[in-house]
Parts: sequence; C-alpha cells; structure tokens
Amino acid sequence: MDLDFTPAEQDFRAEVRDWLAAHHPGVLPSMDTAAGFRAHRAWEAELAAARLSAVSWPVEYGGRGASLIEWLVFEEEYWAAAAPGRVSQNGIVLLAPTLFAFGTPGQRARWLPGMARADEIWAQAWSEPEAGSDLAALTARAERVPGGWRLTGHKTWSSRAAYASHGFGLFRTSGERHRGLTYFLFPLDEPEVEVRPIAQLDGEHGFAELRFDGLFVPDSMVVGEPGEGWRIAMATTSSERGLSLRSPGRFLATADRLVELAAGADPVLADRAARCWIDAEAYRLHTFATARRLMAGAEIGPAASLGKVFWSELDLRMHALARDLLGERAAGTPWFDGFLFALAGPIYAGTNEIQRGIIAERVLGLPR
Amino acid sequence: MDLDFTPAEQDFRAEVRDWLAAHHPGVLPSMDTAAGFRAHRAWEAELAAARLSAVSWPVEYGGRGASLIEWLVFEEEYWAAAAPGRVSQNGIVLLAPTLFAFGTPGQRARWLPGMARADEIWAQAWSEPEAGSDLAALTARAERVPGGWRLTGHKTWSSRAAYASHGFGLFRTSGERHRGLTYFLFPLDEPEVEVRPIAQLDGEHGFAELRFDGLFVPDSMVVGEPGEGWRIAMATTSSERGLSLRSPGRFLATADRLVELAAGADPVLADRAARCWIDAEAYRLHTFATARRLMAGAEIGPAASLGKVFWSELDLRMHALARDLLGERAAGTPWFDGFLFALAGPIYAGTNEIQRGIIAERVLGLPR
Amino acid sequence: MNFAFTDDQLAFAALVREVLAAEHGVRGDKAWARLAGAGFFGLLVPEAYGGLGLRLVDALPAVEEAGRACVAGPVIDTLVASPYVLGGGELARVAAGELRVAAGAARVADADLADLLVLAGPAGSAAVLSPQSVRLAPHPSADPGRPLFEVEATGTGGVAVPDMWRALTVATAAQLLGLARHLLATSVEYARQRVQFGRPIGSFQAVKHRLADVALAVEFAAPLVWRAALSLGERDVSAAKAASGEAAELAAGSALQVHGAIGYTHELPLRHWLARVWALSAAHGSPAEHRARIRELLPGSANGEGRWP
Amino acid sequence: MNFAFTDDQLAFAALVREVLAAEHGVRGDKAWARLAGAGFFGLLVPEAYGGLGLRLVDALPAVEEAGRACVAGPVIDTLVASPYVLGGGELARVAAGELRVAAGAARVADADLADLLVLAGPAGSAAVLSPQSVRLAPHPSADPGRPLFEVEATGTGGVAVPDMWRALTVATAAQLLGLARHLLATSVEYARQRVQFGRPIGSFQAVKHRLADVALAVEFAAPLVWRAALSLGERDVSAAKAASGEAAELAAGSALQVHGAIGYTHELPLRHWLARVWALSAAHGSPAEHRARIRELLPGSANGEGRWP
Repeated sequence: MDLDFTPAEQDFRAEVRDWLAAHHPGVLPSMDTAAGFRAHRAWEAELAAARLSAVSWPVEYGGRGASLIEWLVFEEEYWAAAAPGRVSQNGIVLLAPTLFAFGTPGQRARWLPGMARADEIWAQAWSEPEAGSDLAALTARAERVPGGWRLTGHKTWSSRAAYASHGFGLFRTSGERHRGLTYFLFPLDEPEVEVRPIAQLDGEHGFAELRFDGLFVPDSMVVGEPGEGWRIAMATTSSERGLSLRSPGRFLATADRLVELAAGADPVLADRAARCWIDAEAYRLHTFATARRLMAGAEIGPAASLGKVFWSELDLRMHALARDLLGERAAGTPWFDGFLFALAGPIYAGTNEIQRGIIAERVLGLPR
Repeated sequence: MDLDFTPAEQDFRAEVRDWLAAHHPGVLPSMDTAAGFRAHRAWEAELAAARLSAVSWPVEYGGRGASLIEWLVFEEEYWAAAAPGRVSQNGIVLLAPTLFAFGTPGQRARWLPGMARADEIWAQAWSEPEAGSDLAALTARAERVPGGWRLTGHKTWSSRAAYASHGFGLFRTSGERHRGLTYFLFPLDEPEVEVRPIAQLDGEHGFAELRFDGLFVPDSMVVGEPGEGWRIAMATTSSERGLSLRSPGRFLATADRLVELAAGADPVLADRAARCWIDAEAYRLHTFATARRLMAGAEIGPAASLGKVFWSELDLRMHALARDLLGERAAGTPWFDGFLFALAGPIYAGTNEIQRGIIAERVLGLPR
Repeated sequence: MNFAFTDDQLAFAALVREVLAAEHGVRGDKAWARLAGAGFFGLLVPEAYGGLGLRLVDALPAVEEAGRACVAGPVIDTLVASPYVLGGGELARVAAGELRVAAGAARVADADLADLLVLAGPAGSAAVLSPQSVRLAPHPSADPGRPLFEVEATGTGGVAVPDMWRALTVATAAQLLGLARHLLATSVEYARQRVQFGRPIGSFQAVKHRLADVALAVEFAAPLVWRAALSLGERDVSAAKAASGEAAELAAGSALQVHGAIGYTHELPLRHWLARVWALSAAHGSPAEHRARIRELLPGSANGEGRWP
Repeated sequence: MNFAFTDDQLAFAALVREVLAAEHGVRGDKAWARLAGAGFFGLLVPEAYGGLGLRLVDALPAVEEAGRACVAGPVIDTLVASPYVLGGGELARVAAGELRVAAGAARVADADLADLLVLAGPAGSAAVLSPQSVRLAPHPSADPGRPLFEVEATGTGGVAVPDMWRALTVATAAQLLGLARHLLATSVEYARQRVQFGRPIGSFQAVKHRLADVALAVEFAAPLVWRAALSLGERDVSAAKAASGEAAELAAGSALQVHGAIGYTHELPLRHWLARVWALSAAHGSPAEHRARIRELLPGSANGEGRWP
C-alpha cells in the first residue's frame, strides 16, 4: 500500500510535460466546426508522431505499451497543460477497447493505426429516437446479402458524426430483443447514409442524425459474431462509463482552475470550491486503486457505474459553481461552455438514473 | 392581497402573549414519563380554563371559535414563548377534525370537551407490524356482537399510548382491502387491551404496542359507517400531513433559536442557518395563503403532501445544523433531543417517499 | 389578512397567458403589441396618465405569465421601472405601449430595443438616457433571446430610486417562478408520453420524486416573492430572488434530465426556457449573492430586522 | 504505485471481523479479550516490544472492522496513541492487551475503562496521566455505548505529538467507514426482506437510489482515508475525516429512512450504530470543522500545499 510513483513513471511524466510545453497549439476552434475539426486532427497527428496519442496501446498500433498508471499520468499532464479536447475520443476510448477484446487481428491492424494518427475519426451511433436509455429496443436493421450486410434505419445523438469518416453501432439482425443485435463498423461518406447535424444548446454540431438506406458493409465490418452485439456493446459501454472515458486528469485541471477562480470569494462559494477540489482528489485516488485492481487482472464490472455517476455530477457541480462565482459575467467564458457540456454528463453513456439502478441491483444486490 | 393582521387578530396576539408570560410553567419533564405526563395534563387544563387549549373549536366544546389565522397567531405565540409540547395533540389535531367531519353530535358532545380539558388523552393507532406505509394491509379485526363490536389484533407505533386513556384506529370488519376497514374509538384501561411501551432512541416511551384480545366497544364508538374507515382515515391523515399537525409556530421558534446559536459561526454554517430561517418564513407565508384558501371553502387535498415534506425536512435540517454547530457538545442539549425527534418526521404520517409519490401523481398528474 | 390574489388579478394573468401563448423567446414586435393591446403596460402607470395605478404586487401574476411565456424584449423593465423615473407625458406613452424602457447596472438587457435607458448610478440612483447619447457594446449573454449590452455613458448622475431596483429584482423573481412552472409542466407532459422500457418514464419513481422536488421548490418560493412585492424590504427581496432563482435552476436541470439528450438540442423549444432561466437567475444578483446578503440582514445582525408581518 | 491493501492486511481484517461478529456496542471485556487474542493491540507496537511494528495504513482494514462491529471500549485509542507516548514496558503490556489507553482533548471517551489517559495540551502536545491522579466528570454523549468524560487535571504539560492526534483522527475516519458499510449492508438486507404494497421495499427506485447514494459516498471517502493514513498531512487528514463523517451520517439517515419507525427503537440493534456514527462524526472535529480547515489549506492559500502524490 503506497502512493509512490516509480522512477519510470516520474520520467514519463517529465517527458510528457516537456513535450506539451514545447508543442502546445494554444486554443483551437471548437472541434464541432469544420475548421476546428481540421485543426484538432492536425494536433492529434502531431501527438501521434510523438507516440502520445494512445500511450497505452501496443507499439505496433502506434502506442507505447504504457501501463494504466502511466496513462493516468499522461492524462493529468495533458489536461493540466490545458491541451485541446480529443477529437479521436470515440475511437480511442469506445471502439478501440472493443477491437482489443472482440476484434480480429485483421480488424485491429486495419483500424487502430489510422485511429491513433487521427487519419480516421469515429462517430458512435448507439441511440435511436425511440431507444435512448433502452438500447435493447433498437430497430435499425442489417440484412444479409452476399459478402456482407445492408444497413437500414435511423440513428441519433451520434457524437462527432457531423465530420467523422466512420461510425460504429448496433443493428438488428434478428427479432430477439438482446440476441438479435450485431455490432457493425460503417463508413459515413457513402450516399446510402445521410448525416444530418443536430444543433445543440451551444449552437454547435457535436451530434448528428444518421439515416441508413441500404448501406452495404462487408463481413469484415462485423465485430464479434452476428447476434453478439449486445454483449459486446455492454462491455464497451462499461468502459465508456468507467475508467477509460473519464480519466481524472480533466477534473483535476478543472478543480485547480476553480479554486483559483474562488480565491477571495464568499466563504460559502469558497467552501463549495474546496469540496469540489477534494472530490476531484477522491476520484483520482479511487482511480489509482481501480487501476491497481485492473492491472492485477480484475474486471471493472458494474462498479464502473460508481465512477460514471461520481465524475459526471462532480463535473456539473464544478461548472455550476463557476457560474455562481461569475454571475452574469459567466456567459461567453469557457466556464459557461463547460457548463453546457457538463449538463450532458448525467445523461449520456447511460443516464445516472440507470447507473444508480445498476449500483443498487448489481453492486448492492437489491431486487430488480 | 395583503399581509396585514386585523386589529382583532392583533388584540388576540397580545392577549395570548400576556397570558403565556403570566402562566408559563417553565420546563416540564418529558410527557413520555409518568410524572411528565401528569404535569403536561395539568398545564393543558390551565390552558383550557383560559379557553386557549383549542382556540379554533366552537365555544360549546371549549374553544372560542377563532379563525384559522387566529389559530396560527396562537401557535406562533405559544412556541415563541417556548411553552410545553402538547400532550393532547393526537386528540386535538387528528381525532377532533374527524369527529367534526364524520362524528355524530352525540360523539362530539361526549368526547370534545374532555379532550379540550386534557381529562382524556388520546393515542393514535394506525400502524401494524406488517402495515406501516401500506395501511390498507391492516389485519386487526372487529367482530359484530350484540350492541357493539369485539376488537382483536396487534397495533404498533401507537403514539402516547403508554399513558393515554383512549385510542382511535382502523379495524377490519370485512375482507375488502379498502372498504373492509372501520374507524373505532376504544378505551385503553380495560383488561382486554395490553399496552406495551416501546423504548425509542432517546430511551423514552413515546410509542407503544397494543394487543387487543376481544375488547368490547359499543356501537357509539364507531365513527362514520362501518366500512367507511379508510375514507375517513385518509381525510384525517390529510389533516395530519397538512395544515393542522404542523403549524409554522414551532419551526419559526426553532429557526429563531438556530440563528442565535449560529451567531459568529463559520459562514458556511451561518449560511445554512439563514437558509433555514428563510425556509421557516416561506412555510409561514405558505400557510397564510393556504389558510386563506381553506377559509374561502377550498379543500386542502393532495397539496397537503407538499407541506408535510417541507416541514419535516426543514425540521431535520435545522436540528442537523444545530448538531454541526455544537459538535461533540450537542449531546445532552435540547437540540440533540430535537434531532432525534426530527428524525422521525420524514417517516411518520406517511413517509416522505409516499408523499412525493402523492405530489407526483395527484398534484402533478404523472402516471401511477 | 388576505394573502391571496384577487379574481381580477388572476383573470388578467390568464389573459396575458393567452395573448402570449404562441410566443417564446422570439425577438420581435408581436408579443409587444399583444401585451399593449391587453393593457399590460398601463398596469402600474397612474390613472392620471392612462394607466390603472396598481401596486407591483397586483401585477405579479401577469409578470409571472410573462416569464412563463419566455417573452422577448424589455417588457418587464418598461412595466416596472417607468413609474419610478418617467414623467407624465412619457408615462402616457408607456401605458399605450409606445415607449420601451430597458434598465440595468453593469449590463443592460435588450438595450438595443429600448427607446430609453435607465442606468444605475451610485447608492440606488438611476439616470434616464437616450440610446442615441450612449455607446452600446454587446456583452455575451447566457440567453440569445435576451442580449446584453455594456453601456458607455458620460455624466449619469440621477435620482435615488432604490425601490425601483428592488421592484425590478422582485419582478425578475416572479418571471423565474413562471419559467419554473413552465419547465415543470413541460417535463410532466414529456414524462407522461415518452416510453422507455415499455412504460412512460413518468411512472418511474426517480422521475416522480425529481419532479416532486421541483414542485416543492416552486411552491415555497412563490409566497416569498409575493411578500417581497408587498414590502420591498431588502431582506425580503433577497429571499425572493434567491429562492425563485434556485427553484428555476432546479426546474431547468430536472427538465434537462427528464428530457434526456433531446432537451439539449435545437429540436425542442425547451432550450429557450433553459437559457432564460440561466440569464435571469444571474440578473439583478445571483442566488449566491442574495444568500450572502440575507446573512447580513437576519435578526441579531447589525442591519437585521425582525420578522414581517 | 500500489494503492491497495495486501492480502495479509485484508486477511487480518477478516479475522477481526470474525472475532467481533457477535459484539456490538456492549461495554465489557469480551471484545477486548478477543481482539487481544487476535494480536490486534500489537499491530503498531515495535517488534522489540512484542508487536508487529506496522504503519497505521497497514492496520486500517482492521480499524475499519472495529468500526463496523461498533466495538465498545478504548480499543482504537489504545492501538493508535500508545506507540507515540508510551515507553517500552508499557508498550509490551499494550501489545499483550493488558493496558488500556484513552485519549482526548476537551472530552475523553471511555476514560472510565482506561489504565492511562492521554490528554491534549497546547500545540499538539499530550500528557500521559493515571486516572487516579485526575477527576473524571461525566459529559453527555450521543452514544450511551461510548461515554464521555471531562478530565480535571493539574500540570498537563507533555510531549509534542501532532502526528498522534492526526493518526487518531484518521483512525476515527476509518471506523466511520466501517460503520457506514455496516449500515448500508443492514439497510440492503432489510430492504430485500421488508414487504410493503406487495413487494420488497428494496425494489422501489427511491430506496435503490438512496442506497446507491450511500454506496457512492462510502466508495469515494475510502481512498481519502487511506491516503491520509499514508501522509498524515493536515489537509489530507481533514479531507478524510470530513468525507467519512459525511458518508456515515448519510448512511445513518438512509438506514433510518429505509427501516422506518422500527429503526427508531430499541427493537433492533440498529440504534447502536446510529449513535456511534453521531458520536464519531463529532469526535476529533466534525465534518464542518474539517471542511473549514480544508478551505485554509488549498493550493494558493497562505498555508496551502500542492497535490500529493
């Protein structure tokens, strides 16, 4: 039981810090605009050239085989430096763990290097208009045709889809509620898929609707076996909810800036800032403990829901506090944009109502 | 639209204030001890002699026909003076409204004057071991015998029963879940009813178990018609939850003392005290508005649940804050006893989970 | 004591609700003309100048409806500020709906639509200026339907009207109540219709309890706002603004959580109400600022007063 | 970095849990003897005096189990305070379970059962006194199973052991975690069995979400306690005590709400755990006191330090 970074971990931290100091691109335009999307891709290509875009991946796919602890160190330095948001996040955080766990060697070789270099940017496509929280109610379907499948139907809240090159999601290959779903990869630049961006509260287009009209995909675009999609997606969303989607680095950086913002403020607000700062610390320490368990071979399982609820509500608390500190002056600052972004945290990746149900039933053992 | 007390209301306030200043008995022992029970009965007899024990009742039963606003004024003065808790509360607040609405003139004449004088003290007997929140699951039964009924079964959480002379509650007269219940009055000093006091967190006996073994009660002890008990009790518990059980006076007095206690405290705690003080004001103003509606002939209905949730959680917040202000020194003070008492607020008279369900379904119109 | 609105006051509010029914957050003249037609702008103007000469409290239900409708333009500033700072001729034009007034301190909302600006000076004072005599610099706003402007003016000494600023704060609180009521009603409606896991989401206890909490917050904020309109006492006004702002923020957060991802987009008009809540919650002092003020004004404090009434 | 307890540490905690399984809140010698037999009191005593010479952090899982069991008597003070203030001969007796130590400042818990008292003096100092040399005045306690005493002593100057007071605070935090875990488990069990409206109350979403919130509070308080045991840094210790106290208070309130009226009585042993939470939450500084201290110790404050590790 210790909290000591190894010399190797300390060296790695220093390398990342120095590299970021030398290469930080400054503030980029929003990645949900055409120009911002290009700028973010260029930045991530630069990260990839230094093998810093996916440090925990094996070297052959563009990573450096870093441990989970080293990955956490990378994240702390990345966000403390206020480096740009990651336009490749859907791919690296959601799809890549799925390919590592369920993909073929061919699929990994085909898709991971381009993902690491941000050559190909991935959109996730979980939700449908009538299936938000209730994924098993999906109706978009895939029909067997020689050599592959044809995708038809309607997806929504597809993040990054406005500018991404590819997407991944579940399609129905039979009528069984859970076992009738299959996990597909698909291109977004074909005429048989229409991408309609959705304007959000901030007026930008972080999401899109996708309408599939018989889009052909070859068998090589199926991940796992047909009918296994539900199981595979649950494993992926578990990683979405848990350790991988939200490393503590971002919240630590936010908490540090929040404490600065609250300096000299009304003690009631300063106290809320102090609570947030300690909560971010708690999330960091909790993640170190979780990383240790995972490195020892454990599965994160339903406990991932604890993390999802905690970080999403902490993020919202921090940005709501910033609004309270700034009052009418909050509008137009990054804090207000961050507030709008944080509002979505308790909703996406499984609403926090769903997560609390998982905690109650699968962690605590309460009856369904 | 105004907040002006009439000259009559102002005169009444002055009379109550002066009378209390002249007659305040000081701090009495707990009413849930034998000596304290006697002392509280004596105090209430003195109140009754001044026609102050049930000011809103008609003169013929011992009241003075005061308006709801005048009753609220009485309560404010009573609690501001830190006068003793009301040992007759179950009778005056729960049973009397039932007798006014559903009793016969004979029942009112027989029971109300003794209640006002604290000659007879009433215990409520709603709950059974397997029917706490779910009153319709009651199993204690009444069997028809010539001239009356015989009561058999097991009640629990009967407040004041350790020392009271009479009780009221529901007994099953047929198998229908709701329509099989009948509202009974009964004596507690007969051999066919065993009273077993229950020690609470504070070590005192505010509640008791009641075991009925064929206790005979005449027909004159049935309130309303046989089978109407559920409907009558719902009307009574609505008054228990709403305006009558918890007039604002007690919370205003607590809030005033809390703000004194918090003077010079850490600003975070002082802020919580200020919030409580304003919340108590909000409850007071809300009650003035409700009183106005009731005086104009409206029914309080499911909106009573709003009041129950609000006062019970405010009371708990206030006493929890007092604990935080006093730290280890809280134990042994009235604040700590008040904390233990306040803990029960969200549980009794319909748990706050039940109340929030009523608000959602019957005030807001959400589906069951 | 009669702490309740009269039938007349409620009937006028119902009329305001009706004329604004199709409007929300859209900047333009339609809502203004309809309100003027209903007699809204004359409510507080003395009878001598064509108004009804009512008290602020009498107009609260109508102000709450303006909030509920998320109406655009300097409607409330015109209604509330005018009687404190304008002369008879101007007031007659206000009553007729022909003069628009925008009021503010560091930032003025809807200043681009105003015929006259009421600018805060020191110690509760205010100066009335023509927009032509000042420079308006746009300032970011949480609500695109309620743009903010910084006003550069010279020589803004004016009359002391602390009650006007408090009345504007109370009117903002009343609008927040209306916004919260709309958000609650919209959330209830959505929760009754949206089906997930084979049943309406409004039948889930978590949704029920969340919306019950919104109902509680609104229910117990409202009488604080009414009292503040009666007294215009400093502590009462702060309590009203803090409680109504917190209730509306809770209603906004809950609406978003109940609607899920769709609430977050331009697909639904919900965003207009969310943005208005975020804007008005901060306008005339945030809940946090008013809570801090209340602490200094409780009984026992140097500036504290007893309970009223 | 290996931020996890070893199998040995967890196995010893399981042993402690086993030997304390039948004890709760009952003052007497049985629990003491069983803990002594398990080697509990030697955990932190140097090997030279018959102990294991472990660090506080190594003993945390066992301390948490003592909390979970609601054990009576000065068990934790004896374990934690002794190595800081006692000499070799006394330590050997501590390790053997033959010497009881109670420590405190204004009030000392279980002083009536102690062979030695450790009394706080100025600036983190402590004096070791015999109970025969002082007068013990009972002070009301939130927990009848953990009586408090005011100690009247003369000439209590002593050695500076600020780390001892911090270690006692951390150990109190660990006990609060254990108490919270017990209350959560008991609430889950009751909610699985208690039927109302024809189904277990644990199947109601409101109960599920309430207990999920307790699980969250405990889950994220725990690593703060572990870190505080490693660093004994002032801010870390305050964060540990504040978070564990708040988590335990939440667990207590939720347990009471889930159990309903029966939780409020002597019918169930639940009351022992509730009372212990209320007592330990206030002992060695309440959450509110520690939160106030944290505000003064954040980065950027005069006495603040950076993040560790």
